[in-house]
Amino acid sequence: QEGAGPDNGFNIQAALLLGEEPLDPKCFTRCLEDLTCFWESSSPPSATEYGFFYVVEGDAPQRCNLSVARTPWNSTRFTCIFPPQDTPSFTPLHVGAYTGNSSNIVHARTIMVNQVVLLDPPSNLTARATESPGQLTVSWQPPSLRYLESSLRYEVAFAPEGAERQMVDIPDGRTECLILNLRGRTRYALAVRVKPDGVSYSGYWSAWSAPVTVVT
Amino acid sequence: QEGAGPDNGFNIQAALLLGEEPLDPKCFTRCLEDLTCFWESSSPPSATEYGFFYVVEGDAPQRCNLSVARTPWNSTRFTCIFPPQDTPSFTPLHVGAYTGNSSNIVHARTIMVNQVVLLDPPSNLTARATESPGQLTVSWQPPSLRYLESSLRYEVAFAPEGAERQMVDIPDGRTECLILNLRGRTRYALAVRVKPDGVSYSGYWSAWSAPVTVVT
Amino acid sequence: SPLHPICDARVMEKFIKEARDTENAMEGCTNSCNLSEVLTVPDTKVNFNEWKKMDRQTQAAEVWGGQALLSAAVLRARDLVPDPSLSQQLGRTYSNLRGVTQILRSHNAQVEPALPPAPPPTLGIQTLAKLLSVHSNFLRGRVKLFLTDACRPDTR
Repeated sequence: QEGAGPDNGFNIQAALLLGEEPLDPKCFTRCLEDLTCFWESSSPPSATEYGFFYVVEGDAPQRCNLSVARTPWNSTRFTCIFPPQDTPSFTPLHVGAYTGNSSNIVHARTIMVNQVVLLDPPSNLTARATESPGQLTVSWQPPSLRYLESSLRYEVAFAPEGAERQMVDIPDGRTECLILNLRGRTRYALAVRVKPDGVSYSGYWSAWSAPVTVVT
Repeated sequence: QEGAGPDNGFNIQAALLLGEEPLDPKCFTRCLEDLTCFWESSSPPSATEYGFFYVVEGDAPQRCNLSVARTPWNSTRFTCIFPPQDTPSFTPLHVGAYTGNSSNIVHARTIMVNQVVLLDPPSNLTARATESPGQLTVSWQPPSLRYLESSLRYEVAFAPEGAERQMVDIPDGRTECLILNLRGRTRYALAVRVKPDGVSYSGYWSAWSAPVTVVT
Repeated sequence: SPLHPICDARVMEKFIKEARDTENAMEGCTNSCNLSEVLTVPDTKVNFNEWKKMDRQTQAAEVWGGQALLSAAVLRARDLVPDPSLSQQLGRTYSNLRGVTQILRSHNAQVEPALPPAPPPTLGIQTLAKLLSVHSNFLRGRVKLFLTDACRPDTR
């Protein structure tokens, strides 16, 4: 089995998680109907010796076929893609990796699918100067997470060319904002990213959107 | 048995439904604990010849005593007021009118009580000019229905004296809004109405609230 | 580990909207949507006059029992249905129902009442269209009502 999406997309997501999530295996869902767990090892034992199990609380333990791949940063990645019917939200899910015949547990965690959400970045980012000087109206499209748009929060990063970037927090699922007090007649670069708001759904910041530049 | 509430109140509700609901009999609930069905006829057969039946899915058919009244627009209205123990929500309810001994079915429908909600209009509508010119903050009380609280949407209508009215949609159960870009120093008339949002409960727009006027 | 009580209305709204979408998708489906056996599902009828008078324990027992019955029926339907895309759809529905069960559990709906209540009414169904309609109405009705009451700050 291949990794979720084209290999490069998965590498980006893996890189994000490797940065943000200290525990192994790292797990994430992109739209709450899928689940992927993986871990990376610089000097792994023979690939065939790793196994992966999971227990949806209330069910019998299950095994998962691992796929093995080499990463761009020269480590080995072991990935389990869960069958869609075993990704219930709000339900404790125990996952673990072992070597030998499940005798030596190498990694173990308990997660909840609704708490490991890693979304696609927002799209169609647009920024326009307004009539007032030093202001920009910024707007974007949310990632397609049906019926949960109001449970998202965004972060917009903006910086004049070559200068230190600033961030602004956009809560409540709003997909537009007005930035004030910017330098006039300056070229700014902007990008936006998204994350669940942490109330019932939580997870990791998405990758940054494709940046846009605009002159105030 | 008389029509629900004072006769004039029922006439208003009937008029609303006659406008919005093409099918007969027309049915509505005001607070989910009641159910009224009626239809109007300009040239009815002898009133005693109409009968009304209903079937809650899974139960035996029941008859309903019809009350007959003359409407202000010179037609005859036949009304069935359901007994409180027979107002089930979230299940198909088959209703029908017949002449003779149930041999000739004149009207028939299948409804769900939670989908024919006709609320009282919102109350305590207030509108104030703000510091910025051409703006009004508008707020109102929601109808007090425990289980419908988060399932309502509103529509505010506003018009300068004697001019064409405009509408603004207020989704998500919010009970206030800010209207911008109005003419300055003009007298506006406003009114608001309410309807379930269509997800778990649906139905018809309520009557308009009592209007208020304010100068921007 | 017990979940803290879940009262975020947006969670149930998402499950209810997805249930409605699945119900609408099944509406026109005939042959491939007939089940080879009769499944027992909860009766979704709610009389608001009666519900208001019910004590919390009886409401919990009705909701919990109905939820268990419905989950079992959806799981069985998933295994009975030959069409893989329908089967997958039912798998997602089952997954959502597991989430709802956890939400009910977070409000202790699973606690046994002191006196066992009368078993809640059920009906037998044999089409997917009816199954998904029952699913939709059960979530909008009994489940959402129970949670609305459980999440109010004032005690009943």
